[in-house]
Amino acid sequence: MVTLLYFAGLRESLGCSREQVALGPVPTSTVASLVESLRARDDRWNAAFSPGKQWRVAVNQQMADPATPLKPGDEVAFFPPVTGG
Amino acid sequence: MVTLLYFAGLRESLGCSREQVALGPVPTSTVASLVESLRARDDRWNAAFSPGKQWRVAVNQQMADPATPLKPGDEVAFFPPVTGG
Amino acid sequence: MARVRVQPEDFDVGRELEALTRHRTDVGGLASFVGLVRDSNDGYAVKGMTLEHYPGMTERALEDICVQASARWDLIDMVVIHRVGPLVPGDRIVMVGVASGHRGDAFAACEFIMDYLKTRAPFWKKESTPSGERWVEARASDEVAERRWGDAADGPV
Amino acid sequence: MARVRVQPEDFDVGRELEALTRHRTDVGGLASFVGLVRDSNDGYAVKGMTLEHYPGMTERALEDICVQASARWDLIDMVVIHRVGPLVPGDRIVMVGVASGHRGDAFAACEFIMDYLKTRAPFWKKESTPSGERWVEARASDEVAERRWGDAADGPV
Repeated sequence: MVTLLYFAGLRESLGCSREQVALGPVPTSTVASLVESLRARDDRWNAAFSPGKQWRVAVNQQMADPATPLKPGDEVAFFPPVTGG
Repeated sequence: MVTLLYFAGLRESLGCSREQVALGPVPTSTVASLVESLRARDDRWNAAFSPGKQWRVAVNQQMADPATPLKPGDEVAFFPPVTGG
Repeated sequence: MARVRVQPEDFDVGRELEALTRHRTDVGGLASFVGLVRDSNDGYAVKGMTLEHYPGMTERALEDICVQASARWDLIDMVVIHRVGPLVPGDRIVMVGVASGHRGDAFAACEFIMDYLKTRAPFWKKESTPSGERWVEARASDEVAERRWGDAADGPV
Repeated sequence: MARVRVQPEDFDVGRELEALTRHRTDVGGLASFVGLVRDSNDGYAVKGMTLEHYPGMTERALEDICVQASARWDLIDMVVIHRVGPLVPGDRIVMVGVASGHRGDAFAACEFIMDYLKTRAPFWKKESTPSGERWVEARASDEVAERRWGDAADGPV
């Protein structure tokens, strides 16, 4: 299992702030394969993570990218580009 | 007459902070001609304004240079490069 | 060395800066920046905003930015404070203070920390405007400002 | 618009910065710099220093620098305070604060004012060291810092 977190506009459009999901076969699990499984849920999820959308990902609270590998217990956060400061 | 002011290390090495001097023929008076007359005073004045010395000049409280013209009533200040801040 | 805080409360800029130099005689320059809520943005009137963040990662990201600044410049101490929650125009949002032996290092590190914070620290602003609420969009100019510091080789943003 | 002061007394950095933004909601960024007396300089131990200046010209030069900054960047308000007289290590010497709608303008103008002040405002430091007093010499690096802002076409320095 991995913990998924969603923030800001992405949280609002998905209607979800936190969930736990099972990973696919561990050797092939990456952020990209996780996102693919999320997009398969329904049109809303598909649209939120479509290639035209700007989203960012952090794994265990470090900025990551689609190629970042995942393992059970990881905390994966998805969010829009940041706008602090 | 013009008022001459000296600051910081230059004031100390000349032993003078303020004096009044007569200008030369007005149409030809510049900072350069004034400095020439000061250098003619004695060795100390000659050395203080020698070409190897770093000095700055302000005329009427504005940064100036050797070519700046002078007229009666001007306030001319000589000092080392500034070191504030 | 760095002091990083994320909090809903306002902060006292003078006191925070004072803390960077108190009982020290090796600080030659103290550069700081305070960011405030403006009453307009992108042509919208702004009545207020709410700052959301990612607890845990936020502090970690700010600390990481300070570590990177310390590796690039000769710094003595620094502070980064960022508010979260509801704010109104005129409120302080963020402050960065950097103490160094020399002014060039203090200025550069302060601006670097702000530029990195703008593109790497997980905060999001939702503005309240006369026509409703809207999430503020990231600015391309902030990415440009961050890139001028060169590659930090610590992953994408 | 600019507030320029030359004084023997210390100043309250927090209060001065606060004054730049009080009752305003158009300031997005407030950049500041505080310069302090260090306990060493050029390898000498410094026990104290005395700041001499050229009364009248000093204020005029600082005001002129602020006018130049206002012409280059979009600024809302600024303050420049410089102390004169005897100071000891740890004492504040100078502060510059610049309020603007945007952080880039505030940072640039603040650094510009400091760089110009260092080469154009008539202040001179005499340091007290274990081997006696000495006039601080101007640094070539300050001239370099000033020149990167390009020609202001306002005469030599």
